Amino acid sequence: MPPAKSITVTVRFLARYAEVVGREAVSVTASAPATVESVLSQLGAVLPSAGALPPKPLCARNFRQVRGNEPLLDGDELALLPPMAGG
Amino acid sequence: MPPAKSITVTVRFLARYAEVVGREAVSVTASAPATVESVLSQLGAVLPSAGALPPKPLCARNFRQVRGNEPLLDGDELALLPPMAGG
Amino acid sequence: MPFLTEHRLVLDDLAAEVAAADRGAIVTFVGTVRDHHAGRAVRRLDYSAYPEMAESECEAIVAEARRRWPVAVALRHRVGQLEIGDAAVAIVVASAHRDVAFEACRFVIDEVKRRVPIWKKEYYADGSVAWVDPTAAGGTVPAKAPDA
Amino acid sequence: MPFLTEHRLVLDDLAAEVAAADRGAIVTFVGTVRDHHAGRAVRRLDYSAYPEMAESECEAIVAEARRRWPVAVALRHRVGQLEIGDAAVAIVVASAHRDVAFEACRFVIDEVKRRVPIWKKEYYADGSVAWVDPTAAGGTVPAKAPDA
Repeated sequence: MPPAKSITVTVRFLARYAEVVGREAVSVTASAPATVESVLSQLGAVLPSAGALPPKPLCARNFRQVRGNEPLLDGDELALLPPMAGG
Repeated sequence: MPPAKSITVTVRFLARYAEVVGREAVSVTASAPATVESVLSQLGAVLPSAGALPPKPLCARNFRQVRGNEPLLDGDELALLPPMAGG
Repeated sequence: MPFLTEHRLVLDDLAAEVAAADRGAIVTFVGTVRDHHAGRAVRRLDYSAYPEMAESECEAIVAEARRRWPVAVALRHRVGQLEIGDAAVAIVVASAHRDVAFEACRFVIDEVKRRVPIWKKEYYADGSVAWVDPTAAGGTVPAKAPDA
Repeated sequence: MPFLTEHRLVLDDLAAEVAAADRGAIVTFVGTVRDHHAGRAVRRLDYSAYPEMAESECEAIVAEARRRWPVAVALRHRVGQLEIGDAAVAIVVASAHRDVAFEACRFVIDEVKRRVPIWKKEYYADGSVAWVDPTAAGGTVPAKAPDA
Protein backbone atom coordinates (compact mmCIF):
# COMPACT_ATOMS: atom_id res chain seq x y z
CA MET A 1 0.00 0.00 0.00
CA PRO A 2 1.50 3.42 -0.92
CA PRO A 3 1.83 6.05 1.85
CA ALA A 4 -1.28 8.20 2.36
CA LYS A 5 -1.12 11.54 0.55
CA SER A 6 -3.19 13.25 3.27
CA ILE A 7 -4.20 12.77 6.87
CA THR A 8 -7.26 13.74 8.86
CA VAL A 9 -6.89 14.87 12.45
CA THR A 10 -9.37 16.08 15.03
CA VAL A 11 -8.47 19.54 16.28
CA ARG A 12 -9.92 20.15 19.73
CA PHE A 13 -10.39 23.57 21.33
CA LEU A 14 -10.27 23.75 25.08
CA ALA A 15 -11.78 26.15 27.59
CA ARG A 16 -11.45 29.75 26.41
CA TYR A 17 -10.38 28.68 22.92
CA ALA A 18 -13.68 26.83 22.49
CA GLU A 19 -15.44 30.09 23.36
CA VAL A 20 -13.28 32.02 20.88
CA VAL A 21 -13.89 29.74 17.90
CA GLY A 22 -17.47 28.89 18.87
CA ARG A 23 -17.05 25.12 18.85
CA GLU A 24 -15.16 22.35 20.65
CA ALA A 25 -13.61 20.47 17.75
CA VAL A 26 -13.16 20.41 14.00
CA SER A 27 -11.88 17.79 11.58
CA VAL A 28 -8.92 18.96 9.47
CA THR A 29 -7.48 17.18 6.46
CA ALA A 30 -3.89 18.10 5.65
CA SER A 31 -1.30 16.86 3.17
CA ALA A 32 1.17 14.31 4.52
CA PRO A 33 3.72 14.50 5.99
CA ALA A 34 2.02 16.85 8.45
CA THR A 35 3.16 18.54 11.64
CA VAL A 36 1.38 20.51 14.35
CA GLU A 37 2.42 23.71 12.58
CA SER A 38 1.27 22.61 9.14
CA VAL A 39 -2.15 21.67 10.46
CA LEU A 40 -2.44 24.92 12.42
CA SER A 41 -1.61 26.91 9.29
CA GLN A 42 -4.56 25.29 7.49
CA LEU A 43 -6.99 25.78 10.34
CA GLY A 44 -8.13 29.28 9.27
CA ALA A 45 -9.30 27.95 5.90
CA VAL A 46 -11.49 25.31 7.55
CA LEU A 47 -12.71 27.49 10.40
CA PRO A 48 -12.39 31.27 9.93
CA SER A 49 -13.13 31.98 13.64
CA ALA A 50 -9.85 30.19 14.50
CA GLY A 51 -8.05 33.28 13.18
CA ALA A 52 -8.72 34.87 16.58
CA LEU A 53 -6.59 32.28 18.37
CA PRO A 54 -2.96 33.01 19.27
CA PRO A 55 -0.61 32.04 16.41
CA LYS A 56 1.38 29.56 18.53
CA PRO A 57 -0.87 28.06 21.16
CA LEU A 58 0.14 25.31 23.58
CA CYS A 59 -0.60 22.04 21.81
CA ALA A 60 -1.11 18.42 22.80
CA ARG A 61 -1.00 15.45 20.46
CA ASN A 62 -3.00 12.50 21.74
CA PHE A 63 -3.03 13.99 25.27
CA ARG A 64 0.66 14.80 25.51
CA GLN A 65 2.09 18.28 25.18
CA VAL A 66 4.20 18.67 22.00
CA ARG A 67 6.14 21.29 20.06
CA GLY A 68 5.18 22.77 16.71
CA ASN A 69 7.45 20.47 14.72
CA GLU A 70 5.81 17.30 16.12
CA PRO A 71 4.66 15.03 13.24
CA LEU A 72 0.95 14.24 13.12
CA LEU A 73 -0.52 10.98 11.82
CA ASP A 74 -3.93 10.13 10.47
CA GLY A 75 -6.47 9.88 13.29
CA ASP A 76 -4.50 11.95 15.80
CA GLU A 77 -6.17 14.34 18.19
CA LEU A 78 -4.50 17.76 18.24
CA ALA A 79 -5.65 19.85 21.20
CA LEU A 80 -5.15 23.62 21.53
CA LEU A 81 -4.70 24.54 25.17
CA PRO A 82 -4.97 27.96 26.79
CA PRO A 83 -2.36 28.64 29.50
CA MET A 84 -3.13 26.25 32.35
CA ALA A 85 -4.74 27.55 35.51
CA GLY A 86 -5.40 24.53 37.70
CA GLY A 87 -4.52 23.98 41.32
CA MET B 1 15.66 44.43 104.14
CA PRO B 2 19.09 42.85 103.51
CA PRO B 3 19.47 40.50 100.51
CA ALA B 4 18.59 36.87 101.29
CA LYS B 5 21.61 34.71 102.12
CA SER B 6 20.02 31.64 100.56
CA ILE B 7 17.30 30.72 98.10
CA THR B 8 14.98 27.75 97.79
CA VAL B 9 14.09 26.41 94.34
CA THR B 10 11.98 23.51 93.15
CA VAL B 11 14.00 21.13 91.01
CA ARG B 12 11.74 19.16 88.69
CA PHE B 13 12.70 15.91 86.94
CA LEU B 14 10.99 15.15 83.68
CA ALA B 15 10.24 11.90 81.85
CA ARG B 16 13.23 9.52 82.03
CA TYR B 17 14.99 11.65 84.63
CA ALA B 18 12.04 11.18 87.00
CA GLU B 19 12.46 7.43 86.52
CA VAL B 20 16.20 7.68 87.18
CA VAL B 21 15.93 9.64 90.42
CA GLY B 22 12.72 7.97 91.56
CA ARG B 23 10.71 11.16 92.05
CA GLU B 24 9.33 14.12 90.12
CA ALA B 25 10.62 17.04 92.15
CA VAL B 26 12.72 18.05 95.12
CA SER B 27 13.16 21.30 97.01
CA VAL B 28 16.75 22.57 97.12
CA THR B 29 18.10 25.38 99.28
CA ALA B 30 21.29 26.97 97.98
CA SER B 31 23.38 29.95 99.02
CA ALA B 32 22.74 33.17 97.12
CA PRO B 33 23.71 34.27 94.55
CA ALA B 34 22.83 30.97 92.88
CA THR B 35 22.96 29.76 89.30
CA VAL B 36 21.68 26.66 87.53
CA GLU B 37 25.15 25.11 87.91
CA SER B 38 25.50 25.92 91.60
CA VAL B 39 22.13 24.34 92.37
CA LEU B 40 22.91 21.26 90.25
CA SER B 41 26.19 20.78 92.12
CA GLN B 42 24.28 20.64 95.43
CA LEU B 43 21.63 18.25 94.11
CA GLY B 44 23.57 15.06 94.93
CA ALA B 45 23.72 16.00 98.62
CA VAL B 46 19.93 16.43 98.82
CA LEU B 47 19.03 13.47 96.60
CA PRO B 48 21.76 10.83 96.14
CA SER B 49 19.89 9.15 93.23
CA ALA B 50 20.43 12.35 91.22
CA GLY B 51 24.06 11.28 90.87
CA ALA B 52 22.93 9.01 88.02
CA LEU B 53 21.79 12.00 85.92
CA PRO B 54 24.03 13.43 83.21
CA PRO B 55 26.35 16.13 84.64
CA LYS B 56 25.04 18.87 82.32
CA PRO B 57 21.42 18.18 81.49
CA LEU B 58 19.18 20.47 79.44
CA CYS B 59 17.64 22.91 81.93
CA ALA B 60 14.66 25.23 82.01
CA ARG B 61 14.13 28.02 84.50
CA ASN B 62 10.48 28.88 84.94
CA PHE B 63 9.58 27.05 81.72
CA ARG B 64 12.26 28.61 79.51
CA GLN B 65 15.40 26.81 78.41
CA VAL B 66 18.52 28.38 79.98
CA ARG B 67 22.29 27.85 80.19
CA GLY B 68 24.24 26.74 83.23
CA ASN B 69 25.27 30.27 84.19
CA GLU B 70 21.64 31.51 84.41
CA PRO B 71 21.01 33.08 87.85
CA LEU B 72 18.27 31.52 89.97
CA LEU B 73 16.06 33.40 92.39
CA ASP B 74 14.10 32.27 95.40
CA GLY B 75 10.94 30.41 94.33
CA ASP B 76 12.17 29.52 90.85
CA GLU B 77 11.37 26.22 89.22
CA LEU B 78 14.44 24.54 87.69
CA ALA B 79 13.50 21.68 85.37
CA LEU B 80 15.91 18.99 84.15
CA LEU B 81 14.90 17.85 80.67
CA PRO B 82 15.98 14.74 78.78
CA PRO B 83 16.66 15.28 75.06
CA MET B 84 13.32 16.15 73.48
CA ALA B 85 11.51 13.60 71.37
CA GLY B 86 8.18 15.15 70.44
CA GLY B 87 6.57 15.50 67.06
CA MET C 1 -10.48 8.55 35.71
CA PRO C 2 -9.59 8.80 39.36
CA PHE C 3 -7.82 12.19 39.65
CA LEU C 4 -10.60 14.51 38.52
CA THR C 5 -13.80 14.60 40.50
CA GLU C 6 -17.01 16.58 40.72
CA HIS C 7 -17.39 15.68 44.39
CA ARG C 8 -16.25 17.54 47.48
CA LEU C 9 -12.64 16.72 48.45
CA VAL C 10 -12.30 15.06 51.84
CA LEU C 11 -8.76 15.15 53.17
CA ASP C 12 -9.32 12.30 55.61
CA ASP C 13 -10.40 9.99 52.77
CA LEU C 14 -7.29 10.82 50.77
CA ALA C 15 -5.07 10.37 53.81
CA ALA C 16 -6.56 6.92 54.34
CA GLU C 17 -5.38 5.96 50.83
CA VAL C 18 -1.73 6.57 51.66
CA ALA C 19 -1.58 5.88 55.39
CA ALA C 20 0.60 2.97 56.43
CA ALA C 21 2.15 1.92 59.69
CA ASP C 22 5.68 2.59 58.39
CA ARG C 23 4.91 6.09 57.05
CA GLY C 24 5.13 8.44 59.99
CA ALA C 25 5.13 11.77 58.13
CA ILE C 26 2.12 13.04 56.21
CA VAL C 27 2.22 16.37 54.36
CA THR C 28 -0.84 17.68 52.60
CA PHE C 29 -1.58 20.59 50.34
CA VAL C 30 -5.05 21.96 49.75
CA GLY C 31 -5.80 24.81 47.39
CA THR C 32 -9.10 26.52 48.07
CA VAL C 33 -11.20 28.98 46.09
CA ARG C 34 -10.41 32.51 47.20
CA ASP C 35 -12.95 35.29 47.40
CA HIS C 36 -10.74 37.74 45.53
CA HIS C 37 -8.56 37.56 42.44
CA ALA C 38 -6.51 40.44 41.08
CA GLY C 39 -8.44 42.83 43.28
CA ARG C 40 -11.92 41.73 42.18
CA ALA C 41 -14.55 40.08 44.40
CA VAL C 42 -15.20 36.54 43.17
CA ARG C 43 -18.61 34.89 43.65
CA ARG C 44 -17.90 31.39 42.28
CA LEU C 45 -15.74 29.51 39.78
CA ASP C 46 -16.19 26.94 37.07
CA TYR C 47 -13.30 24.52 36.68
CA SER C 48 -13.00 22.74 33.36
CA ALA C 49 -10.44 20.23 32.17
CA TYR C 50 -9.20 18.41 29.12
CA PRO C 51 -10.12 15.21 30.93
CA GLU C 52 -8.11 12.51 29.13
CA MET C 53 -4.93 14.58 29.23
CA ALA C 54 -5.50 15.86 32.78
CA GLU C 55 -5.85 12.28 34.00
CA SER C 56 -2.71 11.12 32.24
CA GLU C 57 -0.70 14.13 33.45
CA CYS C 58 -1.82 13.58 37.05
CA GLU C 59 -0.87 9.94 36.76
CA ALA C 60 2.56 10.89 35.35
CA ILE C 61 3.18 13.43 38.12
CA VAL C 62 2.34 10.92 40.84
CA ALA C 63 4.52 8.28 39.17
CA GLU C 64 7.40 10.73 38.90
CA ALA C 65 7.11 11.70 42.58
CA ARG C 66 7.14 8.03 43.55
CA ARG C 67 10.20 7.43 41.38
CA ARG C 68 12.11 10.34 42.94
CA TRP C 69 11.20 9.82 46.58
CA PRO C 70 10.07 6.94 48.82
CA VAL C 71 6.52 8.27 49.13
CA ALA C 72 2.90 7.37 48.67
CA VAL C 73 0.83 10.08 46.97
CA ALA C 74 -2.90 10.77 46.73
CA LEU C 75 -4.05 13.54 44.39
CA ARG C 76 -7.50 14.87 43.45
CA HIS C 77 -8.64 17.90 41.50
CA ARG C 78 -12.18 19.21 41.39
CA VAL C 79 -13.95 20.10 38.18
CA GLY C 80 -17.31 21.78 37.76
CA GLN C 81 -18.80 24.61 39.78
CA LEU C 82 -17.02 25.55 43.02
CA GLU C 83 -17.96 28.01 45.72
CA ILE C 84 -15.68 30.28 47.77
CA GLY C 85 -13.70 28.23 50.29
CA ASP C 86 -14.15 24.92 48.46
CA ALA C 87 -11.03 22.81 48.05
CA ALA C 88 -10.10 22.75 44.36
CA VAL C 89 -7.06 20.49 44.69
CA ALA C 90 -5.90 18.18 47.45
CA ILE C 91 -2.59 16.32 47.71
CA VAL C 92 -1.57 13.94 50.46
CA VAL C 93 1.99 12.61 50.63
CA ALA C 94 3.04 10.00 53.18
CA SER C 95 6.58 8.89 53.88
CA ALA C 96 8.81 7.59 56.62
CA HIS C 97 10.61 10.96 56.62
CA ARG C 98 9.26 14.47 56.76
CA ASP C 99 11.93 16.03 54.51
CA VAL C 100 10.90 13.78 51.70
CA ALA C 101 7.18 14.26 52.34
CA PHE C 102 7.52 18.06 52.18
CA GLU C 103 9.65 17.95 49.03
CA ALA C 104 7.40 15.54 47.20
CA CYS C 105 4.20 17.41 48.14
CA ARG C 106 5.69 20.66 46.91
CA PHE C 107 6.77 18.98 43.68
CA VAL C 108 3.30 17.58 43.03
CA ILE C 109 1.43 20.87 43.46
CA ASP C 110 4.00 22.76 41.38
CA GLU C 111 3.70 20.22 38.57
CA VAL C 112 -0.09 20.17 38.75
CA LYS C 113 -0.14 23.93 38.26
CA ARG C 114 2.44 23.76 35.49
CA ARG C 115 1.16 20.96 33.30
CA VAL C 116 -2.30 19.64 34.13
CA PRO C 117 -4.79 21.06 31.59
CA ILE C 118 -7.37 22.61 33.88
CA TRP C 119 -8.87 26.07 33.54
CA LYS C 120 -11.03 28.29 35.64
CA LYS C 121 -13.67 30.80 34.77
CA GLU C 122 -14.35 33.36 37.46
CA TYR C 123 -17.76 34.89 38.10
CA TYR C 124 -17.41 38.26 39.80
CA ALA C 125 -19.66 40.12 42.20
CA ASP C 126 -20.20 42.81 39.52
CA GLY C 127 -21.65 40.23 37.11
CA SER C 128 -18.67 40.01 34.78
CA VAL C 129 -16.91 36.79 33.89
CA ALA C 130 -13.27 36.04 33.01
CA TRP C 131 -10.94 33.15 32.34
CA VAL C 132 -7.95 32.95 34.65
CA ASP C 133 -4.78 33.20 32.57
CA PRO C 134 -1.48 33.48 34.47
CA THR C 135 0.23 34.71 31.30
CA ALA C 136 -2.20 37.60 30.70
CA ALA C 137 -1.79 41.15 31.99
CA GLY C 138 -3.94 41.33 35.13
CA GLY C 139 -4.15 37.55 35.29
CA THR C 140 -7.45 37.17 33.43
CA VAL C 141 -8.97 37.39 29.97
CA PRO C 142 -12.63 38.43 29.62
CA ALA C 143 -15.04 35.58 28.92
CA LYS C 144 -18.35 35.57 27.16
CA ALA C 145 -21.19 36.40 29.51
CA PRO C 146 -22.51 33.32 31.31
CA ASP C 147 -25.73 33.26 29.32
CA ALA C 148 -24.23 34.18 25.97
CA MET D 1 -3.56 24.91 77.64
CA PRO D 2 -4.71 24.55 74.07
CA PHE D 3 -1.72 22.94 72.30
CA LEU D 4 -1.49 19.66 74.21
CA THR D 5 -4.42 17.31 74.13
CA GLU D 6 -5.34 13.80 75.18
CA HIS D 7 -7.95 13.61 72.43
CA ARG D 8 -7.69 12.27 68.90
CA LEU D 9 -6.42 14.89 66.43
CA VAL D 10 -8.89 15.78 63.70
CA LEU D 11 -7.29 17.59 60.78
CA ASP D 12 -10.56 19.01 59.53
CA ASP D 13 -11.21 20.69 62.91
CA LEU D 14 -7.77 22.28 62.88
CA ALA D 15 -8.20 23.39 59.29
CA ALA D 16 -11.44 25.10 60.23
CA GLU D 17 -9.52 27.21 62.77
CA VAL D 18 -7.30 28.76 60.12
CA ALA D 19 -9.50 28.70 57.04
CA ALA D 20 -10.42 32.08 55.60
CA ALA D 21 -11.70 33.23 52.25
CA ASP D 22 -8.45 35.05 51.49
CA ARG D 23 -6.16 32.12 52.35
CA GLY D 24 -6.10 29.87 49.32
CA ALA D 25 -3.16 27.62 50.27
CA ILE D 26 -3.31 25.19 53.16
CA VAL D 27 -0.33 23.00 54.05
CA THR D 28 -0.57 20.47 56.84
CA PHE D 29 1.86 18.17 58.57
CA VAL D 30 0.80 15.14 60.56
CA GLY D 31 3.24 12.91 62.43
CA THR D 32 1.85 9.47 63.15
CA VAL D 33 3.01 6.67 65.43
CA ARG D 34 5.07 4.17 63.43
CA ASP D 35 5.06 0.44 64.01
CA HIS D 36 8.85 0.22 64.03
CA HIS D 37 11.65 2.25 65.57
CA ALA D 38 15.33 1.52 65.15
CA GLY D 39 14.47 -1.93 63.83
CA ARG D 40 12.18 -2.95 66.69
CA ALA D 41 8.46 -3.66 66.46
CA VAL D 42 6.54 -1.08 68.47
CA ARG D 43 3.18 -1.92 70.08
CA ARG D 44 2.20 1.47 71.53
CA LEU D 45 3.68 4.69 72.92
CA ASP D 46 3.23 6.92 75.91
CA TYR D 47 3.76 10.59 75.24
CA SER D 48 4.54 12.78 78.23
CA ALA D 49 5.25 16.49 78.41
CA TYR D 50 6.44 19.22 80.71
CA PRO D 51 3.05 20.79 80.23
CA GLU D 52 3.58 24.42 81.25
CA MET D 53 6.76 24.72 79.18
CA ALA D 54 5.38 22.74 76.24
CA GLU D 55 2.42 25.08 76.05
CA SER D 56 4.56 28.20 76.19
CA GLU D 57 7.00 26.84 73.60
CA CYS D 58 4.17 25.93 71.22
CA GLU D 59 2.73 29.40 71.67
CA ALA D 60 6.13 30.97 70.97
CA ILE D 61 6.65 28.86 67.84
CA VAL D 62 3.26 29.81 66.43
CA ALA D 63 3.87 33.48 67.26
CA GLU D 64 7.27 33.37 65.57
CA ALA D 65 5.82 31.75 62.43
CA ARG D 66 3.16 34.46 62.27
CA ARG D 67 5.79 37.16 62.70
CA ARG D 68 7.93 35.77 59.89
CA TRP D 69 5.22 34.92 57.36
CA PRO D 70 1.67 36.08 56.55
CA VAL D 71 0.10 32.86 57.82
CA ALA D 72 -2.47 31.47 60.21
CA VAL D 73 -1.28 28.44 62.18
CA ALA D 74 -3.06 25.70 64.11
CA LEU D 75 -0.94 23.29 66.16
CA ARG D 76 -1.81 20.35 68.43
CA HIS D 77 0.28 17.66 70.09
CA ARG D 78 -1.11 14.54 71.69
CA VAL D 79 -0.05 13.37 75.12
CA GLY D 80 -0.92 10.12 76.86
CA GLN D 81 -1.16 6.67 75.37
CA LEU D 82 -1.12 6.39 71.57
CA GLU D 83 -1.60 3.42 69.29
CA ILE D 84 0.16 2.64 65.99
CA GLY D 85 -1.09 4.96 63.27
CA ASP D 86 -2.45 7.61 65.65
CA ALA D 87 -1.58 11.21 64.83
CA ALA D 88 0.83 12.49 67.49
CA VAL D 89 1.21 16.01 66.11
CA ALA D 90 -0.83 18.00 63.62
CA ILE D 91 -0.02 21.38 62.09
CA VAL D 92 -2.19 23.34 59.70
CA VAL D 93 -0.85 26.48 58.02
CA ALA D 94 -3.04 28.67 55.83
CA SER D 95 -1.86 31.52 53.66
CA ALA D 96 -2.62 33.37 50.48
CA HIS D 97 0.50 31.82 48.93
CA ARG D 98 1.72 28.26 48.85
CA ASP D 99 5.45 29.08 49.13
CA VAL D 100 4.85 30.72 52.44
CA ALA D 101 2.50 28.00 53.68
CA PHE D 102 5.08 25.28 52.93
CA GLU D 103 7.93 27.22 54.55
CA ALA D 104 5.99 28.08 57.68
CA CYS D 105 4.65 24.53 58.13
CA ARG D 106 8.14 23.13 57.82
CA PHE D 107 9.42 25.68 60.33
CA VAL D 108 6.74 24.80 62.87
CA ILE D 109 7.35 21.03 62.84
CA ASP D 110 11.13 21.51 62.96
CA GLU D 111 10.82 23.82 65.95
CA VAL D 112 8.34 21.53 67.70
CA LYS D 113 10.82 18.68 67.45
CA ARG D 114 13.71 20.87 68.53
CA ARG D 115 12.33 22.69 71.53
CA VAL D 116 8.97 21.47 72.82
CA PRO D 117 9.54 19.35 75.93
CA ILE D 118 7.72 16.16 75.00
CA TRP D 119 9.03 12.64 75.38
CA LYS D 120 7.97 9.22 74.28
CA LYS D 121 8.27 5.84 75.88
CA GLU D 122 8.03 2.95 73.46
CA TYR D 123 6.49 -0.41 74.34
CA TYR D 124 7.89 -3.13 72.09
CA ALA D 125 6.40 -6.37 70.87
CA ASP D 126 9.01 -8.29 72.89
CA GLY D 127 7.79 -6.73 76.13
CA SER D 128 10.69 -4.33 76.64
CA VAL D 129 10.28 -0.59 77.11
CA ALA D 130 12.55 2.33 76.18
CA TRP D 131 12.60 6.10 76.10
CA VAL D 132 13.19 7.64 72.69
CA ASP D 133 16.36 9.73 72.83
CA PRO D 134 17.61 11.15 69.51
CA THR D 135 21.02 11.80 71.11
CA ALA D 136 21.53 8.21 72.30
CA ALA D 137 23.26 5.46 70.31
CA GLY D 138 20.47 3.44 68.73
CA GLY D 139 17.97 6.21 69.39
CA THR D 140 16.64 4.88 72.70
CA VAL D 141 17.56 4.45 76.35
CA PRO D 142 16.08 1.49 78.28
CA ALA D 143 13.22 2.40 80.61
CA LYS D 144 12.04 0.72 83.75
CA ALA D 145 9.60 -2.05 83.05
CA PRO D 146 6.01 -0.80 82.72
CA ASP D 147 4.96 -2.33 86.04
CA ALA D 148 8.10 -1.44 87.99
